[in-house]
Amino acid sequence: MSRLQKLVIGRVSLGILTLFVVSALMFVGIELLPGDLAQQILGQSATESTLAAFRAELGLDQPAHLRYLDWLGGVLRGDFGTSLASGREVSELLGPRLANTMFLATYAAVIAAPLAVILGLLAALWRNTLFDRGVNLTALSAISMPEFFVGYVLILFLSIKAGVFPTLARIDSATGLWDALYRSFLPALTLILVVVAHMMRMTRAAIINVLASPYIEMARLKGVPRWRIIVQHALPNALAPIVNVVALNLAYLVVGVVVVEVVFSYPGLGQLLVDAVSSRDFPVVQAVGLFFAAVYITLNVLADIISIMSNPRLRHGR
Amino acid sequence: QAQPKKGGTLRVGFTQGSTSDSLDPATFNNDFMFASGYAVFNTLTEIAPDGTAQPDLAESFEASSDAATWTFRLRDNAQFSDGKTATANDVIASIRHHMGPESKSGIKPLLEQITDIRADGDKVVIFELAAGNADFPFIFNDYHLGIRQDTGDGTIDPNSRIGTGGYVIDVFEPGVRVELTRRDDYWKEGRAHFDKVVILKVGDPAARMNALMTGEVDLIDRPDLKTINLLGRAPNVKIHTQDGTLHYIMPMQTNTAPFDDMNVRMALKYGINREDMIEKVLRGYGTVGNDQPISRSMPYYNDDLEQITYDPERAKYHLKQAGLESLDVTLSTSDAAFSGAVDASVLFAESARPAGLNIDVKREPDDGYWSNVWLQKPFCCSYWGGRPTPDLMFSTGYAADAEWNETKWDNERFNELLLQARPELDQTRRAEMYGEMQKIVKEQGGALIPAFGQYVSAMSESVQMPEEVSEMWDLDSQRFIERWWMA
Amino acid sequence: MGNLLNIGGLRLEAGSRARPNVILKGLDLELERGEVLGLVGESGAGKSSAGLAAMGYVRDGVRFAGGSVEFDGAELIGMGRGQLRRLHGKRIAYVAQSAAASFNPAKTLIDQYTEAPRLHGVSGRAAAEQDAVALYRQMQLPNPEEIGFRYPHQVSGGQLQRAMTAMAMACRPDLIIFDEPTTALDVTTQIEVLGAIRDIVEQYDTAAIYITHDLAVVSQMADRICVMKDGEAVETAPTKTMLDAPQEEYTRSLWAVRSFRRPDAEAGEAPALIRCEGVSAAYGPMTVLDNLNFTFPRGQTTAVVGESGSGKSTLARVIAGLLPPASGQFFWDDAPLEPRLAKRDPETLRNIQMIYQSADTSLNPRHNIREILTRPVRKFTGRKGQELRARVEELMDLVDLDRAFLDRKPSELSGGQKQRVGIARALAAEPEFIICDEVTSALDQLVAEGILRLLVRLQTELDLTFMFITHDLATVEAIAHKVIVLKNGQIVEQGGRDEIFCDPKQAYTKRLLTSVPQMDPEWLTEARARERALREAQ
Amino acid sequence: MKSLLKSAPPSAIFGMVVLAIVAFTGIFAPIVAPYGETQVVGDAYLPWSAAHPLGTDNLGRDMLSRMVFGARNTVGLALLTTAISFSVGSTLGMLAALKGGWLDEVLSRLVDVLMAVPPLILALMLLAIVGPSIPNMVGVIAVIYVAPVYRLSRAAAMNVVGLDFVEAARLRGERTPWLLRREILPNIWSTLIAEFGVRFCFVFLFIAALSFLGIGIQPPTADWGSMVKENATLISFGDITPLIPAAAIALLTVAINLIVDWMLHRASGLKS
Ligand code: HEM
Ligand SMILES: Nc1ncnc2c1ncn2[C@@H]1O[C@H](COP(=O)(O)OP(=O)(O)OP(=O)(O)O)[C@@H](O)[C@H]1O
Ligand SMILES: Nc1ncnc2c1ncn2[C@@H]1O[C@H](COP(=O)(O)OP(=O)(O)OP(=O)(O)O)[C@@H](O)[C@H]1O
Ligand SMILES: [Mg+2]
Ligand SMILES: [Mg+2]
Repeated sequence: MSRLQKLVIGRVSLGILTLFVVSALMFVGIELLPGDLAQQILGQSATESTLAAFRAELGLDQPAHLRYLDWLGGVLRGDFGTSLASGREVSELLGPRLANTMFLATYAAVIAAPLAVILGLLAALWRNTLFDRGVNLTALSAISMPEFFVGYVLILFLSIKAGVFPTLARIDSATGLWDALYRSFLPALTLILVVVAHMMRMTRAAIINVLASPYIEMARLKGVPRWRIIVQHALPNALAPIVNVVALNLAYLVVGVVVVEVVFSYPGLGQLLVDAVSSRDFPVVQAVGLFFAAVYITLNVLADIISIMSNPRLRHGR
Repeated sequence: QAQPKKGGTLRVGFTQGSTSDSLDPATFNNDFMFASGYAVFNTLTEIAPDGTAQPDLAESFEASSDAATWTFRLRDNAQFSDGKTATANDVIASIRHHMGPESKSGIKPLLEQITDIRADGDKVVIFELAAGNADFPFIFNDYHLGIRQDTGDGTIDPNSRIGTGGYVIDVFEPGVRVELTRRDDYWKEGRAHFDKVVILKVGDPAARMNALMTGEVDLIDRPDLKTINLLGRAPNVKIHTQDGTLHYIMPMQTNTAPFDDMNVRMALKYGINREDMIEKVLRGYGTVGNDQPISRSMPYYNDDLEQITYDPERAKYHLKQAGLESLDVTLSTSDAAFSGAVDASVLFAESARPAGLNIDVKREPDDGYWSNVWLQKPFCCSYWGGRPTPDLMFSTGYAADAEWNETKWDNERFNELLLQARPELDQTRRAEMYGEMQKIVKEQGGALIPAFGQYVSAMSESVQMPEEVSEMWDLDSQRFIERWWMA
Repeated sequence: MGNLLNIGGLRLEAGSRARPNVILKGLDLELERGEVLGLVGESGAGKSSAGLAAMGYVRDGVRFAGGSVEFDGAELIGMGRGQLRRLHGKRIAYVAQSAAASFNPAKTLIDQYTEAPRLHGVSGRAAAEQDAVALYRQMQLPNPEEIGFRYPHQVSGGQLQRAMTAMAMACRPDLIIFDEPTTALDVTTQIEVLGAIRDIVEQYDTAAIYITHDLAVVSQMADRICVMKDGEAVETAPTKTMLDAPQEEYTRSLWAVRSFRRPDAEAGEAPALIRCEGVSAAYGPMTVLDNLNFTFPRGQTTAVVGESGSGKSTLARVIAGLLPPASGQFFWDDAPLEPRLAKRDPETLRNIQMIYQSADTSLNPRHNIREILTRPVRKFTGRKGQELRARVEELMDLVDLDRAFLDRKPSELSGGQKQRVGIARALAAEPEFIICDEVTSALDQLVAEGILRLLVRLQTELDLTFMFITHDLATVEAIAHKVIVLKNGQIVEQGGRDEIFCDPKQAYTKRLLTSVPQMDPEWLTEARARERALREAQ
Repeated sequence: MKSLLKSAPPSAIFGMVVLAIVAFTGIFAPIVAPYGETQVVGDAYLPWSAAHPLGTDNLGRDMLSRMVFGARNTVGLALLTTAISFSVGSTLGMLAALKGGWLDEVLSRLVDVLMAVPPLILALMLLAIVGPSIPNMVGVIAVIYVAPVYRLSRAAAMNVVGLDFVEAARLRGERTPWLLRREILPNIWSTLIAEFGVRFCFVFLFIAALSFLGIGIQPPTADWGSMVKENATLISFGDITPLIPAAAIALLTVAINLIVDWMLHRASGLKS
């Protein structure tokens, strides 16, 4: 087994281990939540005996660790159980929302990531020029605005004033691709504004950091043009930090969009999770939480692997 | 007023609705399901704009002289969407679904008075009650009690979409949307005008209002009161308000010091500036409360009672009567009690201070407010909505043995009247008794009810409704889908 | 035909325009075609800046403030960026000090080789690759066909430096600037690189500026030498003249450094302060020191020499207690020495002190000198208040530092001054034994000599025992009583200084000794001949 | 220090001025504010006037006074939260870098786990467990942000622990607290400060997001995040009221970032 394979396998297995720990942690968290589902559904007027009967029906009378193991066993067989609150299959509940969340995340990512890297490169290339300062200040302002505020302002200008885009990002399985792209343009734009800034600033910083290296001076003294220095000499060496930041932001596009979902009433996973937490619907919370953690971990592992791949020291042993 | 007209699609943006919603009527607990339920399933009775119970799926109902036996006769022409005609067995199965030890339904406690249900032929259902109850037909307006089909063994399929209502469900995505299409063969004349209805859950108030302004929806509930005037000015948008049974209350537990002293209670009642609260918390969309829970829109409302007003001097006077110079009390509050409760408490504290009443506003956690604070703390915030009759209101919230007796209220005369009025079929006698009960609660009780809220909604100009609407709940008591139309 | 390069009155400035920091104060240089000019001088004299300026290039923050740089008749100062770019790499090439840092780690050697020829339209990729292989062969790189396809980290430092020289030759430039191309290499590799550079420059008759601070090296390479100090040329003359008859005071002092010898070099018999019996040490599974036996005589200097990676620093760490030995035992005055630092009593901690190679990393940049010295004095000697202050000042006197420096941060001191602070810090503990790990190799020679003199003086005054780690044999010769030669974690040879220097028993020791550059211009030729003979003999 | 300020570019000076103003109003809020934090001074939504320079809010409280107290609450809480997560995170991070071995391994894995749960979700759950009081919110957010701070300070400290002066201090027999406080901390200070700025903004926006979801700072406490939220529906009508607190948030974060940029620039300048 090569060193590279070992590194990659090490990262992946660590990721899987983390996933397990996260699921256990979330379970403990749900256990600690005050109040329970039975009470939630039956309301204040329920008598102790009805409560007890209902708990037994839901399996809530089992000891916590048994329920966890039971759940874990199910997950390993691909069965996420049924929602306690609505009695429906968790996978059925998750399916359309998952698709929506992934759609929005992909939409935003496909635009944001290349845009951020290109802007970052340009800002690094023309650093300390008016362009650089302008882009930087815009980025800073975008970072500094609460997300919901950005969303509302976009709605004001693009929906209410200009009437170009709808304010409700309603999509479902029947919506065609173009229509879906059109309807979810505003939430995607909000997300793009939020993540581009960070990725772009990091790209710029990483590139500029590398530009101080002696091999960049060497390249200049070989008569290599500036854009080629940035793209050919600096970018490959700045890839690791850039990829890491991009991964972090892409993960954010999947797991951190609750606020945007609320503003545009977008039926995504975030709202589902918030609903499930407030109704103590533990199988749903677990499933969504697990998915979120998996996204985060996968993207990070991918970023690590890309960093490893982009580093010839690790790719080729001595 | 234009005549109702068929056609059009109504798109609604609703505040409530949750992923855990299901079609099982026992689980209904939010507006989204109430409105959808009423559109698809009929109930035996409905509450008319004048506050009375009228036959709906039932053609008629009548009581025995002691009001303990009720006979409901069903319509002959009411068909389910699968073509079957509604029968007495369907009704019995639908009602039994909420009864019995297994039931988790919210209506269960109210059905406990029923000792027997039986069918008399295909079309007649007879209820035997443990004791006389003149208000019994009101119960059947409840959204839980939409009539479903008997599956043959005396039970219903809780997730069945087959009802006798004016609409059928095309799409049901819990917590997201429901899409309804009108039945052309609906049995009821002059109802169900929209061709299609789409209800979307739009939780964020700003998003709801934006969607209305951009024409993405035609009707929204609960617009943000702060900006509603601005919303009303938008082209093609109108605001609809209706009085209701919704009221806000700060219950004082009458068995706990210092609230066991009636003068202390009176001091606090005079120490709150009700107009200011309506102005600032309800943004004008409310009417002053008079410390008793029966609203103008309900039957037997007593309008002879003198309105209590903000009067720091009177408050001081009562305080002195209680032998106190000043009073320190803690008011437990949270926006979980009702939205704006914290603001209302803060305003209360501000207005009470000049009277020597020092109210310490204590914010309690939202989570668990209803289990840890309400009914536990001697002075807190709470609200009540939609009880169709004084009897239901008083017996759930003011009867000495009621579980939700927030004020720990135990008044001999009141308890006596409550029992007497319930089976009384003579309307004048009933009105007298309920009038007296309202007076007792107002003048002696621990309920500080500063305001009744109005139900506010906003819609495009093209949405039309009858001149009179039912005021028990929001949006024509959530029956707007069947009752309203598009211009 | 005029000179290839004419630099006249060149002035470079950095910092604010109002109060500029002048880097070059009117430098004049000229260079004929095919000529090699050596630039020598202490660190910071402006050598690199001059070399880069010859390419019409300044580093970020530096600017041309006057004078002219004329290359083949064209003025470079103020030339357009595109025009300059067409010169760079094609007609003027650059070889940097550290090839390891100057090769892009993400690209193969040959990719980087072919970049300039392709960009300048000199040749296509295939042709350039062939050319590269030919040059690699000429540079005597192993596996010339294959080595180009490796990444920089897969190639040793000496080989990289040769590959970089080859890369500079790719477009057959008229002028190459070599900026200290061998300083980072150890003596044995240095010979190979120097030889390769000299061959290639001679073969293509390329003009070159060769920058170094090592006089012996420059005397091998240059036709003419220019000595610089503080941004000015002190003296310029043909190599032979410069070596034999330096005119300027400064130049003479540079030359004189090389003759420093400690006065009392005779190693008398002395009892062992530290005795080492069968010590081995390892980092994880990797054994770095293998069964060492030796003594450090009390009051004397024992030099530990060996090539990079031979385990010299590791030995120091083991003695200091930072790395407990895997086996074996040290004795202090014949009493067993506790191997683990955490278990050592304060007395032992006090008695063994260490001075580090790099003053930059061994002094906390956030503390001022007073804090750096006060802490050990208080901790080890328990002095307080006035007494403490007095002792700290006394320490400054001891290492010939102005007391005014006490309130400065390390970054405000020169390299030599920082090293003196390091020494003072060691002395603060009033130890008996001091480990000096490459204490002079980061300093230039004038300064290094000052440090050596100081150490010798302190040793006699305070009766200290030194363990002196270095790879510079000239330094060993100057101050050691006893020498231990390490190779791959084993002792190759040990004995008195004269014994080792005059009569080395082992081939390895001999090779080390002959690899040290000498001022004789013929030394490189002879040394390479010897190397070749040695290799053929094997 | 004086020369430091002199060397600052205009952008950083702007940042520092804004920061100073906010700090001043926050610290002296009761003196600066014309009215009390929750005092009802008039009708709701009074227009701007001499008596109420920014008008009044929905309850008839003075907007300017709310902004001033909001500075104190919002900034103070964010500051407190960030400070806690920094003191815990950086101590643990440095400790892990210094000690290595199992301690490092355990802490690092723990932090991995913590970071794998989306922060907003983690906050929602933790706050649901402990209840949304202000001390709880501070604690929960601090715990969430310990993780990234740990990672950063560990990485930064890793670069320092290998340096000779740390070894020299160890040879002197210095104990761990001294090594952390005197040898390592001063050398990763600039990195930490820069990160502190960034984190501070993040915490700030995070609290605003929590307030938006209704579990952040609760009324009647004035805070900029919930003030934006309370008035958010006004945006759709082009009313600028919600812009005031939003602009304050944006201005402060931009200001801090300008300072951070400058410090990063200086730090990188010193390195090369
Ligand atoms: C040289 C400059 C920078 C480097 C190397 C850098 C590096 C990083 C890295 C590696 C992360 C992810 C690690 C973690 O949170 O554990 C991160 C997160 C972050 N950075 Fe930067 N950063 C730099 C500059 C900035 C600047 C100037 C800003 C602000 C405007 C910024 C804002 C953030 C934010 C907000 C996060 C948090 C993301 C999150 O926790 O989800 N960074 N940075
Ligand atoms: N980019 C720069 N900005 C400001 N000052 C600089 C810059 N580069 C070099 N200097 C200063 O210019 C002077 C000469 O530097 P230069 O690198 O030319 O010296 P050198 O003789 O090559 O020294 P060394 O032997 O250490 O390489 C030094 O004092 C240095 O601090
Ligand atoms: N902390 C460490 N962990 C693992 N290996 C190490 C460590 N430090 C040094 N080594 C390895 O141990 C060997 C000896 O290193 P040491 O630093 O003792 O060499 P040295 O003789 O001092 O070399 P130099 O002249 O380059 O300083 C080298 O191969 C080195 O790579
Ligand atoms: Mg140099
Ligand atoms: Mg070493």
